[in-house]
Amino acid sequence: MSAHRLSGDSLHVFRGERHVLRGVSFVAEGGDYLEVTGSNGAGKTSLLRTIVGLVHAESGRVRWNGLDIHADAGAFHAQLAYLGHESPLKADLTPRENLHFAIGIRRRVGGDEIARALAETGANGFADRPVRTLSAGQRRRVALAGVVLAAVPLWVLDEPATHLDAEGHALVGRLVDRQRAEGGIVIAAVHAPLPVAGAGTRRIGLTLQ
Amino acid sequence: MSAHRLSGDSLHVFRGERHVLRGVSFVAEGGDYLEVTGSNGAGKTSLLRTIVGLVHAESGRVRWNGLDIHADAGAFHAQLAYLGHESPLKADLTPRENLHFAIGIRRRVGGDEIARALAETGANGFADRPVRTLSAGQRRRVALAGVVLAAVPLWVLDEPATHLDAEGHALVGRLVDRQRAEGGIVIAAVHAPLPVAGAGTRRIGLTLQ
Amino acid sequence: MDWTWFHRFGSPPHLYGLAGRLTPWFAWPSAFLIAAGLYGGLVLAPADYQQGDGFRVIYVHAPSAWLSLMAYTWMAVAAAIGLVWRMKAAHAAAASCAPLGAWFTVAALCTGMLWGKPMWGTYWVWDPRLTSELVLLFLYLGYMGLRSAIEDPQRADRASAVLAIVGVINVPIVRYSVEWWNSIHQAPSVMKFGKPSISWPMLTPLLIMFVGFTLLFVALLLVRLRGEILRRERHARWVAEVVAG
Amino acid sequence: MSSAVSCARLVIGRDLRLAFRNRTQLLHPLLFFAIVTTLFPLALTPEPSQLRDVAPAVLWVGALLASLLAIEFLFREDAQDGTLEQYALSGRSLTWLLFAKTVSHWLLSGLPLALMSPIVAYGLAVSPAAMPGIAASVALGTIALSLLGAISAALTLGIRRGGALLSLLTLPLAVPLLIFGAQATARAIEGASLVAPMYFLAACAVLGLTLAPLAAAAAVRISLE
Amino acid sequence: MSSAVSCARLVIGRDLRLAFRNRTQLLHPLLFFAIVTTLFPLALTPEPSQLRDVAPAVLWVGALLASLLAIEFLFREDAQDGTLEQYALSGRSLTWLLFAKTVSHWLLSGLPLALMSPIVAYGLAVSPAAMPGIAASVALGTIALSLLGAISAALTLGIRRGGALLSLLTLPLAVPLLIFGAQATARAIEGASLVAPMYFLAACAVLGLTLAPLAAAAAVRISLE
Amino acid sequence: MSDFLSMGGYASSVWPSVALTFGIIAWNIVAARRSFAAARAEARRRLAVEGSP
Ligand code: HEM
Ligand SMILES: Nc1ncnc2c1ncn2[C@@H]1O[C@H](COP(=O)(O)OP(=O)(O)OP(=O)(O)O)[C@@H](O)[C@H]1O
Ligand SMILES: Nc1ncnc2c1ncn2[C@@H]1O[C@H](COP(=O)(O)OP(=O)(O)OP(=O)(O)O)[C@@H](O)[C@H]1O
Ligand SMILES: [Mg+2]
Ligand SMILES: [Mg+2]
Repeated sequence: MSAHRLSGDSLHVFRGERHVLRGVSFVAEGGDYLEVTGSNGAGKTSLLRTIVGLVHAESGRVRWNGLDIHADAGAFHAQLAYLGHESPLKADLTPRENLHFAIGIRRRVGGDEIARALAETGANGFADRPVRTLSAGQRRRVALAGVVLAAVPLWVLDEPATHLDAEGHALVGRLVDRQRAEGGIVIAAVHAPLPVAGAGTRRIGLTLQ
Repeated sequence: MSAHRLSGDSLHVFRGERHVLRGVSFVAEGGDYLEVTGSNGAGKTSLLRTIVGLVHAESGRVRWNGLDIHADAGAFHAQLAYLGHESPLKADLTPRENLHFAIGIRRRVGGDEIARALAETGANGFADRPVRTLSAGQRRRVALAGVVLAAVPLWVLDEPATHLDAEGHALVGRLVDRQRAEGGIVIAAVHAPLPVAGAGTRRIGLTLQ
Repeated sequence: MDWTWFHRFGSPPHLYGLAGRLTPWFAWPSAFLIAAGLYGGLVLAPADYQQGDGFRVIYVHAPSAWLSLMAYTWMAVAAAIGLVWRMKAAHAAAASCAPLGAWFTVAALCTGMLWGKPMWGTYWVWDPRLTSELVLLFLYLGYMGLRSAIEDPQRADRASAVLAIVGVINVPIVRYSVEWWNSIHQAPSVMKFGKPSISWPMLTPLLIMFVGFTLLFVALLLVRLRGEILRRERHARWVAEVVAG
Repeated sequence: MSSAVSCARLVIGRDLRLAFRNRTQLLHPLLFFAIVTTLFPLALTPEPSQLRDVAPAVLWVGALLASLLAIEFLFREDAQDGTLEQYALSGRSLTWLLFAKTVSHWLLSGLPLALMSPIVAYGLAVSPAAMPGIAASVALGTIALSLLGAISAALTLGIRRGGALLSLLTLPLAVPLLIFGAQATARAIEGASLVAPMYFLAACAVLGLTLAPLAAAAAVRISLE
Repeated sequence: MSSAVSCARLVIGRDLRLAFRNRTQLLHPLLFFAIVTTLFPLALTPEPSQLRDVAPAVLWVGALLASLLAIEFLFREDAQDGTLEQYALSGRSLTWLLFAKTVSHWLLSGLPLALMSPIVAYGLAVSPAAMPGIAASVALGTIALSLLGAISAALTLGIRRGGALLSLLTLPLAVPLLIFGAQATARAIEGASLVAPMYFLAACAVLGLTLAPLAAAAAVRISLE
Repeated sequence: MSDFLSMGGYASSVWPSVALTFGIIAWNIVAARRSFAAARAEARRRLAVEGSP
């Protein structure tokens, strides 16, 4: 896996009328964990959505391996997994089915691989119940399994540990560390720091505008 | 304010086919903070919803001041504020309007009182923007202002500090302490303990069934 | 090819100033032409040999109907430009077209109905042209509804642009419905290839009205456009300078 | 504690405020009504005499569907964002709160539909003399319809894609309203007396007023479980 | 990496699985169609000859509304639970994925409606000889309708109560489909040749197939911003 | 003059049409200017509140 590099230079982002990000710059390279912090409303979610290309910056650009992400959005997205505030799951399908259909459109994935990811995120106890009947934290675990299964170099996670118990926090830390060890990049917006290995952690602190 | 008392005795609760709570009992009196903990899926949300009367226990009963809560549900609910996983806000209304309409059906409430509650929860900076444009944490703060404004003795809060920043955690702790000081009872499901004063804290630890 | 003129034209401060300067150049001639056309149409033109003086409704009806179609076309073109080149000024122009077009559609419908009562004995029949003009009104309303339903101006611009482009298909339907289906409505007598089929004394005031209405439309568009540009550029430095002055 | 009346006023006030905030959304039932009733002459025939014959049916089916469209949202948003849960836990009579919501629904859909029905009727070649009778019958019929719809809306709350199920539950029950409403309209067009069908519509409305809020409250409680 | 075709198969498979999981929901458009088309004879007249005259209009307005009802859900749930966001970030062509979704929508609504239209037509006193023509025209018309609806559904995604706006946006553009569809049905009933209106419906479908997914993808991207 | 006003018996269509059209034109002029003025006032207010960007 060649070393990847994600960078943003002096991003200015508006949400509606608000100038939310004023000149945010960052660089992350293979093996880095970029921790985005800031008080409520500081613009963490906005920054992450700009990085994945769902929000367009008013000025400044995000580059993936040197290329503007909007230049070839498809290729960039194929290397990216995004997890927002809400877990993207179909309430009527089981976790297993959810992952089958969600990952299937990215790559061919086998049932055993899905089972392994579910086991890893502690979700195998309820892999075959409709998501509708799961608790908030159980859903989050299934969504995390989806991120793992995407098998892509870049993870962008918005408060990945919401609704998770203490063991779940540790799990997220472990997953992040493994992804970095494999040369991937993880960007996460968090309120409480994730329990990750110290080296290679960079921070962006956003302040309320 | 007479001293209140909430108790549950050997509650058995089923969700769908699952026997989620097996004989949970508790007592809380005026000034108590009851902390419900447990891993994901242990049944915290189910317990809280049973306490407020939205879920019916298979056996066992919840008593408010000695009376079964289902005996006079209206009177019980008039003394209760419940905050679930999601913040109950209208996306098209502003926080101020949301509180006006939500609290108004419980009691007559003035604009200054709403303003004070919003200021207290750090929500006055965005009190007049549609809720749709608020960040996850900002919404939670508005929802908390609603709990404060209800001015009732019993608070039942499901992960009240989700999406809140460090300052927001402290805020929740302060609110809980004030409510207890006024003789109220607070029940909260949490993953990380709230920063409340030590005395008068009781715990229910639920285990995964 | 040199595209700088295009971008200069599309730059909001430039367009804002230009629109301000151009407005009177459209407004006054239009007032003059409309007054002249009205005098010519209501007083000078001879009565129609079939419809008597009733035909004089044409001097307000046909130009309104024409504008209702032109406004939609311009709106769709501006929207397409805005969508493709992410040009705010073009979106602002599209947004300005909609209310004007909707009002002239209303004018065409109402004057047509008033005309229809003496000519066809009823205010309304389900004729293809009448119906498609009504559909045009619905399209305008849908466009404005979509726009107002989306809070964020950028998103509103782009979503409504898609709709404007899709809906443009209705314009040729309105225009040519008279020829495609047999309709009781008047076939084009002015705007057709070759020789117009009505007499010059009747036609001249009508042509004057067409030009006058078009200029009026442009003048109104420019005024609205400036407002829309200000709304989109509120946070720009040049707006502060312009507004403070 | 505020009184029951001021509490209902607040619920209605909130719904009206929300509706006027999205001003265009106020127009939706009206436009839907206008569009559906426009589709018919297009698909059928522009012949006035034939249009006049189908006018009662087109008018009432259109009004029924337009009102139904709006009913879908009667409780849905409130259920999704937790407002309904808060209503149920407010210590107030849920029946009363839901009744207030139904009133605001009628004000925002039934009343405008009734006011608009004469225009639509004109398009269907109905003579102006019949208009007052038509408007009155639609106004009365939509009251019963709103109340009926409230029950179905509450019943379909917990269900995904409730919208479709909602029409399924409501339409069969609305058949008597449709038959008598269309009959009232047909009589208005002929210039005959409306008393009999109007009496029936009024009876339906009164029955609905007494029973529907109770049923709706029970259904909402079930959906919250 | 899986191919584009297998990817579309997956999207369609998921939608079908979801639909069959809530089996009753599959029936909704059909039942709505059945109910709307029965309301008419009830409100109108049981006279067969008159019913036969209004049959094309009733059939097509019913099919249009039923299909529209289903279109509302084409993207809405996927938008709410974040699936659409994931599609947009999947590195796959969003146009293609949305096209696949539209296909599954047609399979779940247009096709059943077409298969059911002969039954409804029979209820409207249409002779059996006309049935194949009617079914074919409904099948063709609903293809274009699903594609058109996909654009409106995508446009109204970010919007509360988008459902009402959706019908407002779609119905005016669906007018030509209605006119030609009703014309085809009327000709089938008379025993005349369907070629001209069918040709037009096919042209609409082809136009829709090439343009609609593009427009829908643009609209979805905008709604996600 | 009254001949002119009666429009050969078509007064009831010609004059309302003309009045309506010019009413709509007048309203559009007012509305366009108002919309511009509103945008300008809004920008001014923002400037007063937030200061120069
Ligand atoms: C509600 C009723 C009516 C509507 C919606 C309507 C709509 C239109 C439209 C859309 C145009 C096209 C303008 C263009 O192609 O540039 C037009 C033009 C015209 N209409 Fe009407 N119309 C109505 C009633 C009438 C009536 C009753 C008459 C006269 C008997 C009439 C006579 C004309 C004439 C003479 C033109 C100009 C045609 C030309 O030279 O291009 N209209 N109308
Ligand atoms: N509607 C339901 N039908 C069936 N089972 C359910 C339903 N709701 C919850 N459960 C199950 O009941 C158990 C308890 O769920 P509950 O939501 O109370 O957990 P929780 O302690 O709040 O978890 P979390 O920390 O994730 O919020 C879980 O195993 C869950 O899967
Ligand atoms: N659609 C929108 N329109 C207008 N303003 C918005 C919109 N979305 C977000 N904002 C504003 O932008 C700012 C940043 O929001 P964002 O969601 O990025 O914050 P955040 O850092 O993720 O906060 P949290 O910790 O609460 O999740 C906030 O002040 C918010 O109110
Ligand atoms: Mg956030
Ligand atoms: Mg929980």
